[in-house]
Amino acid sequence: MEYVIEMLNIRKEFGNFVANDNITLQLRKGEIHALLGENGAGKSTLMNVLFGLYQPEGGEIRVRGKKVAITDPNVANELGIGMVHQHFMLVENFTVTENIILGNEPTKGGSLNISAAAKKVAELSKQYGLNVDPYAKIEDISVGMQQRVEILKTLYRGAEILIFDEPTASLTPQEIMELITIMRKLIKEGKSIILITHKLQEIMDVSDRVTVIRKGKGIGTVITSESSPEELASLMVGRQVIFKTEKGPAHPTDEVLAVKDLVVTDSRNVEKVKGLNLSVRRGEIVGIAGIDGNGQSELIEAITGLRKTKSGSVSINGKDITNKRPRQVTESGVGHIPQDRHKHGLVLDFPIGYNIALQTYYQKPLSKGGIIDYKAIDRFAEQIIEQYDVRTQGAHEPARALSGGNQQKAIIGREVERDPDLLIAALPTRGLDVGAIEFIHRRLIEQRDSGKAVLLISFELDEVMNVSDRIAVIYDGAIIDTVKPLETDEQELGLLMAGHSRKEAAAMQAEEGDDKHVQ
Amino acid sequence: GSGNDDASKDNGKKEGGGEKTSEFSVAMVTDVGGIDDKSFNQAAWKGIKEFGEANDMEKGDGGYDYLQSAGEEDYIPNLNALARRDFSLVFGVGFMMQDAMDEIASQQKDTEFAIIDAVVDQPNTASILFKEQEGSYLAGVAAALMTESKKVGFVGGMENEVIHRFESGFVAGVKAVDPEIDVDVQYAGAFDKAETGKTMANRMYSSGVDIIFHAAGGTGNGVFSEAKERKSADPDANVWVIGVDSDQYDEGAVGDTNVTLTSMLKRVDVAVEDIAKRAKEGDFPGGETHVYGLDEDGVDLADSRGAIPEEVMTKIEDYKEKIKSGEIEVPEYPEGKEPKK
Amino acid sequence: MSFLEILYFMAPVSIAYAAPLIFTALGGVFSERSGVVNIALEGLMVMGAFIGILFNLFFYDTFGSWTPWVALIAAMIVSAVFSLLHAVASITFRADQVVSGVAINMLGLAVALFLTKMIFDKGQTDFIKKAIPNFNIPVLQDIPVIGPMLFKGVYGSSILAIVAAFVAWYVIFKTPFGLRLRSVGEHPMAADTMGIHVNRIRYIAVVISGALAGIGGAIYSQTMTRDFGHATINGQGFMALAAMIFGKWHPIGAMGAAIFFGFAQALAVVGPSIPIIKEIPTGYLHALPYILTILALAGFIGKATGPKASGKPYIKGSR
Amino acid sequence: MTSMSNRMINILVPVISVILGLLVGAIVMVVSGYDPVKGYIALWNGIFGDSYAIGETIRQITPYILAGLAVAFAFRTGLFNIGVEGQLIVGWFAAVYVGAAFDLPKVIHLPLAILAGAAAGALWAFLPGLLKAKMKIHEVIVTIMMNYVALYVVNALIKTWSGGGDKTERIKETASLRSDFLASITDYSRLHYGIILALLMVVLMWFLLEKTTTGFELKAVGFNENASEYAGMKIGKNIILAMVISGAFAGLAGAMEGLGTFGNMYTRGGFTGIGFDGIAVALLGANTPLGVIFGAVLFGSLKYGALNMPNAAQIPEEIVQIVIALVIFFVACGYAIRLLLSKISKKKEAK
Ligand SMILES: Nc1ncnc2c1ncn2[C@@H]1O[C@H](COP(=O)(O)OP(=O)(O)OP(=O)(O)O)[C@@H](O)[C@H]1O
Ligand SMILES: Nc1ncnc2c1ncn2[C@@H]1O[C@H](COP(=O)(O)OP(=O)(O)OP(=O)(O)O)[C@@H](O)[C@H]1O
Ligand SMILES: [Mg+2]
Ligand SMILES: [Mg+2]
Repeated sequence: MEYVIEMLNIRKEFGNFVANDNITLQLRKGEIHALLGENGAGKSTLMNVLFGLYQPEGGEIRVRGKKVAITDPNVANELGIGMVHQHFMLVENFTVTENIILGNEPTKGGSLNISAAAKKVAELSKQYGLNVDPYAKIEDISVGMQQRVEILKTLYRGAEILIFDEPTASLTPQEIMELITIMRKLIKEGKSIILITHKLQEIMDVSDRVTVIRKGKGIGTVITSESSPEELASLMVGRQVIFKTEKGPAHPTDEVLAVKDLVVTDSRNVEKVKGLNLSVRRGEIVGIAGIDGNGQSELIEAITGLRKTKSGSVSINGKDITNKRPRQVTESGVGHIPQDRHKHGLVLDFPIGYNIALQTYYQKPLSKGGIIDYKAIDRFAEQIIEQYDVRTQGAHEPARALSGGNQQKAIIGREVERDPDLLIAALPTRGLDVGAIEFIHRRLIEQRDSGKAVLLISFELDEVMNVSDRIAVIYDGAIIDTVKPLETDEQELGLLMAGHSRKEAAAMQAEEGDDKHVQ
Repeated sequence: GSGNDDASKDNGKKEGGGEKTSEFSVAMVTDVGGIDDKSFNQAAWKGIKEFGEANDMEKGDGGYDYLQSAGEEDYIPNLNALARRDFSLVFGVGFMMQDAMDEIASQQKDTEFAIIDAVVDQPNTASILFKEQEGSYLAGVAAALMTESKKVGFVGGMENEVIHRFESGFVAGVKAVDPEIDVDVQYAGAFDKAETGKTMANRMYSSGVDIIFHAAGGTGNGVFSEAKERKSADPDANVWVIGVDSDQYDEGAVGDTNVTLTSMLKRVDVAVEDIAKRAKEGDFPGGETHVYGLDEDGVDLADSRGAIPEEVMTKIEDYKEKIKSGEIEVPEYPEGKEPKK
Repeated sequence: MSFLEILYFMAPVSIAYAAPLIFTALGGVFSERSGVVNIALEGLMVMGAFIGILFNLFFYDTFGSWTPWVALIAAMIVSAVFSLLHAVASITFRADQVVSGVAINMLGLAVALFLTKMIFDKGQTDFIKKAIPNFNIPVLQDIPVIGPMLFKGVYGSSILAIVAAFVAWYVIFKTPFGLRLRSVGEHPMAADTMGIHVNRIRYIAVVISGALAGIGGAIYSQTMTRDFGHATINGQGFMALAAMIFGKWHPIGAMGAAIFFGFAQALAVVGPSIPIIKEIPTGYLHALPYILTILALAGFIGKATGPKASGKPYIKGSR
Repeated sequence: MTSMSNRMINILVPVISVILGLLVGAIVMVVSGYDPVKGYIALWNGIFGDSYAIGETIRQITPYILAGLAVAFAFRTGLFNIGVEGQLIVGWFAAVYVGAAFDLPKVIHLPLAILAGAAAGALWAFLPGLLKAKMKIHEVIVTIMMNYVALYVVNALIKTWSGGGDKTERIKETASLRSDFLASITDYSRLHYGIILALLMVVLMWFLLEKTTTGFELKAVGFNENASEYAGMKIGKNIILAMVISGAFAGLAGAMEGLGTFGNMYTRGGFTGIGFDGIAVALLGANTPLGVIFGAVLFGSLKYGALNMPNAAQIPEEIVQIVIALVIFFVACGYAIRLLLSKISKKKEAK
């Protein structure tokens, strides 16, 4: 069986920190090869080495049996290696087409031939069922669409070997399904894929083999069909992992968050939340299920004071906080794990310690009379890092240097430690490994059990089903229905999220012409 | 450390008024305009060089020399440096140096100082002023007699007392010949904005002015550029510039014609040589103020190279005599611009 | 002056004033679009102004009436080479781009003045015999109103500047190079993953900015002063920087801004013959152009944000 | 071990840069036929030669420290204050005005005059800050314009105040920073107490940025406005505050000139240049308070000491300027040297 890619005993250091320690990965032609590892295990680093962004300190790379030195992404491109990066490599204010052709642009008489390029892009996107608009600006399109643009970039360059670094982390279930079909198409076309994902089910569904790494060291490669999620998880974490988070019944008491007839517009002044009503009580976790772009972001931003509301009211513990400044909101007992950790969650150039103090730096004991006590901040940070198992070289390391998962843990630690009456968790487990997910889910439930109200926004049906006590389905800016996890199933939920009423849903499920794909 | 000691030694000597190097030596400090500003700095240096060469002195210590000032903060160190190098006479050029000169003169009591364009009241300092208004008056007369459009212009750099003397003299001269002629006066606010000078000249020429007198240093370059542009576009164009400080004939060259009518000379060199000579001979006019006007050859008109016909020149000569004889008293300040205090 | 006279006067003057700024600002656009802050425009302009005069003086006999134009090319080349200093420092040596710029500004002036001293043995060069001419455009100049405003006494350099602005627009927004240039200034890592030589593009951009600033300087000295001295270029480079930002890093915008500056300057000059402005005492009138600019910004220009990666050296593999 | 060598490198880099700059400067001198040894001896003496030189050098460094702080402080909040020049000019005027117009006991007069300078600078920076905060108008262009406005408006004010004259009245003794003591120990140099104020301001900036919640917020906003807003900070307030503080530093630099070096103010034909040099000073010092001292000492010494090169070694002004520019340039290119050093030290470790 021939290997298209062989990475042998790769070693990569950052300063005196070893991110990859003798890792070996062999990719067969035509296979989907999963790369599994905890947050910070070194997956992205390994792939960046393969793509020529990092130069390894040791080991060798063979492409189709030939030893190569990938000194530059050019070289990777020439070798037919394409990569879809964990953090997208897209120029925000360029159009889809511009981003795709960048680097080898078709020209007519010296000037860009956009129309021709756009046509080719459209064809490709049709061929692989990506349906992207060649003329759309990146900053205006959904994350899922951006994802597909990244894929198109590699295809446009005729890549034979595709690297997907956590492609599904930021996708909605629908989008994930589409992506999987796309990957299958690609394999049919004779391409080979390395897939990084934390979602074991996906690995089981699509991959042929799995290479597992732990804390920078290669653990080994297993054949998917001969393995199981449980085995993979324990290989990756080095211990047993419980999947379905155990939790007792909820005992909701008095109301904490009350949203009444809320109307919110987005930055383009389009109404995104249209007269929404929502109530979260102490001792319960309310999950908001919905497809991306149905007003979730605007709802959160309105509650937390990051966006002005048009009409309606928001109150915490009966106190009206409509259009109050973010700090007033936080101080009235709201904790917020933001959806975009790089944009809102962290000051990437600050030490992780400062970031952990970002909400409380001005309060005792971290500061007195306007003077900050940095020792206290360090102590506090160390404690969070300890408790929330943030993998970092210390409180003074810049947040930027942490892996995505660990950045998220730090944020959650920061917000939960303030022990707010209402904890808003927006996509809290995006990009996290199973261990971390399990950990965070437990924290959310702890909050609930200690009599706090928790509002969970997630695109992951199983997450919503597992963690919430009540599920509020949001569609087109309004809560169209509220269901109990035990009284529904993913399919019904899916239909509700698509805007059908519960009756319709029941009807559609009854008739056996069940179409798996939810439109 | 040791540097400290010999410094205090050196200074002690000065305070103690110990005898100086027998040889007479002279030096100057430029203002921010720099040594070759085509204006008073350059003229002063010319005077010092000629004096030095005349008395076969060497450039450098014990002979003649100059120091440039990059900014106002350099005046004092520069004056001080020259005093410490035991120059017998040190010139400070420009009214901007007034305070600096005052401070140093009071410290370096046995060095002789002289300042151009300002008055410093110190026993060891001679103050040199010029009657720019007298020379400008003649420029005004010339302009008035030469203008065909009965419109003439004045472009000033920054508004200060010296430039005001140029303006007031020029206007007075024009009016003396023909009160009907109107004088278009405008200030650029700086001595280094050629583009503004050019635009102003452009405006004036477009509005019918045919002769512009500039007292604007580098800004005046723009005035010349505009005149030359018009001249080269149309050789018959009747546009003239009257130069300032030094003979600006070269600036006016356009092909084989020239737009420079004449220049108002400010003979700083004459004054400098004069004071230097007196200092060398031992009757340095310390504490006095010397005002150089037409009578002292401190100001004058440059040779017009035929641009001004003979009969006009003779008329101008008459006015010159009247001023010298004191029959005409040229106002120092433009109307409405007399200092309030 | 009547209103129309004022217009006839101000329009050409504004454009003439703008020409050097347009070229230099375009240079700024190229450099900053590629992510390299170029505060060195001033120094590059000085070089251009000096070389323009120098060449004009020495080669008048060779090129005759074409001299000023050839001089522009000479200035362009020398300033381009000179700008490599800024490129090496801020791209290869990852120097702080602003400090490097400040150093270039000091160096440019010092070198130019030093050479002037060496060659002419005085503080300023001789006067050039042949400056950039202005002329009336036949036919067009006879169009009522527009004619006298736009087509009388036009400088070749002004036409060149306006053409250059449109060419720059074409290059930056319509060619592969432009696409790469902008990508490098917005998201260098993305560009790098697409196989674009980030640093090479930036080098080229900086060199272009040098070339354009050189032309700008040479136009200024060959129209406004006709000689070169320490005060020939003073602040125009920074005004060009302002024009670039005013124009939101867009070639046409920069051109508009430069022309606006020219307009404001001209307004201050004709001020004494304009009703309201007449009232302003001269002292304060000098500040008018700059106050007008601020008002214009606050009034109808508003928000402007530069290229995202501007000012940051590109370091591989840094997150 | 490595951290040790890192600290070493951090100290070595600027030193080596300066030396390199001087070396290339020497080459320039040789090529143009001057004696670099004589030249640099003159430079050295110009800076440290005697108590007078030392006094004047310190005097020259003082405004550079403050101008550097002004630029650095703005940069730390993500703002480019290129308007220090103008803020300095208005500060100078305001300080002189208060210093001359009132009769007060020194304990009140001097502080009042200094504060006036700071306030004027702060006011001049407030407008760009406001426009940036409220309308997102780029501060660079506004501050450039404000420089010219300051220049011409102050000139006009001096005229009006002095009744058509070219300079203001001299400040009263009670408002002066100069002292007979300092003059006597430095052989009549213009060294004044401003240096102490400047150093105090260095400490103040350090304290503000590194110790206070305000500094924490300013830095956060400088790095990431979205996250700062999320964390409840007021973006607009911080931007304006940063500009105002920066302007106050600049205004103080002006006050140093007005109350220390000159004691009055002349109408100006152009800018002082201190404000623009302040940009380099700040960035050479990596926008840290201590770094600013380094940058200011470098700039101030070179600038003042250079005066002595034509004086004592007959080296023309222009060459001196070239040398200064080269030094700045090489210090800016510190990274190259850093690279070299770290390679060397790596080799050492390998052995
Ligand atoms: N440029 C860098 N500089 C310093 N440290 C880095 C850098 N890039 C990665 N690291 C460190 O190397 C380790 C591996 O990072 P990497 O991003 O490869 O992890 P990962 O497996 O992709 O994690 P995740 O699943 O969260 O994406 C992490 O501890 C991270 O902090
Ligand atoms: N046009 C040029 N003129 C002079 N030197 C250049 C030029 N282009 C590139 N260089 C030098 O060669 C180096 C590598 O150039 P290149 O274009 O490969 O940059 P890059 O590809 O972005 O960087 P890397 O090669 O590390 O990815 C640059 O850092 C620069 O120092
Ligand atoms: Mg990763
Ligand atoms: Mg490359």
